[in-house]
Amino acid sequence: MNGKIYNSANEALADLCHNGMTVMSGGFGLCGIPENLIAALRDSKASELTVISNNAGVDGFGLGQLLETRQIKKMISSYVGENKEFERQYLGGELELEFTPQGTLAERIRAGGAGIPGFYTKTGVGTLIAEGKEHKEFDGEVYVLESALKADLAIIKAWKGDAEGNLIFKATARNFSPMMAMGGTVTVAEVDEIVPVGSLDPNFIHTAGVFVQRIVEAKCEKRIEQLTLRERA
Amino acid sequence: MNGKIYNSANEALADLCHNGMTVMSGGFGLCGIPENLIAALRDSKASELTVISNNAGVDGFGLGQLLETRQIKKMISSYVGENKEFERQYLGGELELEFTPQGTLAERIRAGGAGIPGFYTKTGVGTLIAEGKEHKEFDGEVYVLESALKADLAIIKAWKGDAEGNLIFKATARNFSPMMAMGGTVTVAEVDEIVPVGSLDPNFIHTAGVFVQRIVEAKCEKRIEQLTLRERA
Amino acid sequence: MTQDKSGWTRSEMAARAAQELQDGFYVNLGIGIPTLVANHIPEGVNVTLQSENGMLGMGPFPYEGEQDADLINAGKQTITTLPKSSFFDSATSFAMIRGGHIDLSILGAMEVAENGDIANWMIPGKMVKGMGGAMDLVAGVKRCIALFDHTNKRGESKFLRACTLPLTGQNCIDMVITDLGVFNREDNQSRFRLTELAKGISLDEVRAKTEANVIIE
Amino acid sequence: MTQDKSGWTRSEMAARAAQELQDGFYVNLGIGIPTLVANHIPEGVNVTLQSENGMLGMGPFPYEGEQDADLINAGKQTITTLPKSSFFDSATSFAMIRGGHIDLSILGAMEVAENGDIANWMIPGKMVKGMGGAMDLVAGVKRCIALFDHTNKRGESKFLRACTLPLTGQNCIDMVITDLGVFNREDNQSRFRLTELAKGISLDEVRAKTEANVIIE
Repeated sequence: MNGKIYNSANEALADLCHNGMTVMSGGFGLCGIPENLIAALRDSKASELTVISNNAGVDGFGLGQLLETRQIKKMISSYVGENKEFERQYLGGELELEFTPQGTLAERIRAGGAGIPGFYTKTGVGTLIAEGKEHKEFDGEVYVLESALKADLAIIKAWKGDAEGNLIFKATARNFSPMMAMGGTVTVAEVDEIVPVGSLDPNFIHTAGVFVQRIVEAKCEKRIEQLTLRERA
Repeated sequence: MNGKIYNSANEALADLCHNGMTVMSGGFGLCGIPENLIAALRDSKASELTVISNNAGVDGFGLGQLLETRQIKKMISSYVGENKEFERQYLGGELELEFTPQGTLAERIRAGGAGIPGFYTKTGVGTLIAEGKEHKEFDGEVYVLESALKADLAIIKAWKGDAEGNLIFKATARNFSPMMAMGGTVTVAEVDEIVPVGSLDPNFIHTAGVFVQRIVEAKCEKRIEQLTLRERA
Repeated sequence: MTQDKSGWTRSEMAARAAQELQDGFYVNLGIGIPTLVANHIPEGVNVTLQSENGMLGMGPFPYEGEQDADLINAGKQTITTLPKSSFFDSATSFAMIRGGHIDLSILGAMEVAENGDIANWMIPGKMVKGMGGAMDLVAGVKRCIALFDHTNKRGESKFLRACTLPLTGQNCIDMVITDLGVFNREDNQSRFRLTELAKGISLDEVRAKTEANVIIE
Repeated sequence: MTQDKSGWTRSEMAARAAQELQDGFYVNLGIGIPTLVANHIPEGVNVTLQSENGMLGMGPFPYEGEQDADLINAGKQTITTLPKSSFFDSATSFAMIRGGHIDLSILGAMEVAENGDIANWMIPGKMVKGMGGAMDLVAGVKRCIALFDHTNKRGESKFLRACTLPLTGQNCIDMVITDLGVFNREDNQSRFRLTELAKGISLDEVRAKTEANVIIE
């Protein structure tokens, strides 16, 4: 049984992309981004996208590819500092940007997947981020109401996965992907390796198959942004 | 280095128990309950306890032990059907009870540990559970505001743990314990086995040491409530 | 099996409910009759059973000697894993349920009303055991089927104009299966309609035993 | 190291901040000068470094050839694990931060105000890179130390009566360490007080370069 397995990233996204859709894309910086699915999204030519991703890639790589092709209308992110094309489009008024603090972003995505339309947090109280939002006092402290984020499509990168959609992640490449798997109406995962059903220990599956609709094995370049090394003694 | 390791359950709780405190206790039914820490809490004679636990144990076992000694003033649970002593005390007006739906209970505990004082859910809207609580509409649907739960002490049961407090759980014995580890001001874990620091794979630690202040290795009886077997062909 | 009375047996009700399972479905089965649905999953239909205490891919009961106290279902029964199984914590389990990731919930009921309300957790004046995960399930799962005996021991309808017992959830039941037949509705604004009669049951009997204003024709 | 000017160097500021680390602390270090604090952790003090992208127990930079693109810190630098390390997702990471489980955050600042406000993420009119996890950190971590050069390039105080830049957080800084000295306060209702002078710095110099109304005596 092939289950949820697709043969290529392009095939996995073929019937899922349309103009104006909202897409969640996993990764922190370039770590754990779904490289092949981003390229497939570029190939789909779907435009006017709202993209929810902690960062916006770098010039020409990761989500930077979708910026070059002008497929992105709006980004919801916590940090976009690594990208000149982003800056150009944003300052030129061609790109909308909604900043959300990194923890609030993670929690909003989880909330979207968990049936929680809103939650209160102290993060951002008294800052620009909280302006115009509802505030409420709990035990004498003021909190701000943040809303859930959902997406038509979530594209994520995992380490290993099986035909049931069960996934495990490696090291810090996990980051936002488990929440995005929950927050996407359809979630497509690319993995370093597809393994037989039953070979992942059920105690240690990070994302259960119920959250993943499609899976594809694909080779990643895994570019390093800041190579920092220690001197050998 | 002994790190967070204590020699016995009684020693681990020695200076933590006081009358009127709130305690979270892990487990679903009798599965994954911190048997030895419950017994140590009984031995501490701390009374007027508010206990947050999905269930209330059975007569004479698990939290049933604290009911027999009348140490519990109030339970916050989703299901208490397995306990005659509970029924007697509750119907006699000796015990307070706050029912909260199981999913809401899990989320309230997680919220308490995650700095989220309140969140909205559809669960319970239009029922007794939602009476007197704030309601709010999101996208045309009505949700009810539920508040976070926190505790002075969380006692949980894990499978393996190390001196840093890193924990892994086995099968369905995990249930509420990871959230309770987050929700307790002090969290004490009893484990089947203490393993050397570094022997747990960092990719597959269920509860990170930051959430666990004390750990003790202790033997559990692990009583089965409903032994259900399949006939051999 | 003796057929000394008309209408479906509990096992037949479960078998009928099992026909609602579709390939690829993630399903949560309540305690009692709904548990029996697992015995009737149609050949070739791949269904993954969720247990709200923290498991997907619930397997059958263990053979004697293979039971594990750390591996139980939401009914506290000993169970086993399957190759596809995964374990998770209760918050994640209910994120699945409340986030609409579970396709179908089949659960028992004390009362169901014509507007889709369900009551199945509390009888005022009696000791209350608690709602467990039922309120989360009916509020969150995509489609909910209530499976119950059409009448109580006194012969009174349990499919009512309005629930008399405290609700478990509002307007959340999409299909009703009783010993008398199947009642379906297109969406949660529509009326229930009798779509199938149990063996040996007449339309008149259903009419006589149903208080709810449903379409029986 | 040349000592051609008075006041602490960046490394000395980091070393001073490191004295605030206590045995058993879980600590989040911001990008920039705060990262240097890791080089000065006192002997015998066991500190666990959290990286908000999903790791506890951050180890040193890798040796050449041992770098792993899947293992980076919040500054996107390649790092390594320690025996005690654990990985987790971003929601869990910020549950630690926002839930008050991290003992100490040391972070850079563009401006800090006498009431504990901090601004470190945005200069209006310039391209904004984003707040990353800074707003979560200052709102959630038990104790926050701001580490920054006392004055800007034009010699103007960055420790102010009130922040002029958009805030990262309100009344959340508990201690200020600059190249001129250390400013502490007992709680978030108290005034900051100069508790330590950097080498070669006089009280008068601190007074002259500090706009904030702090106790300098």
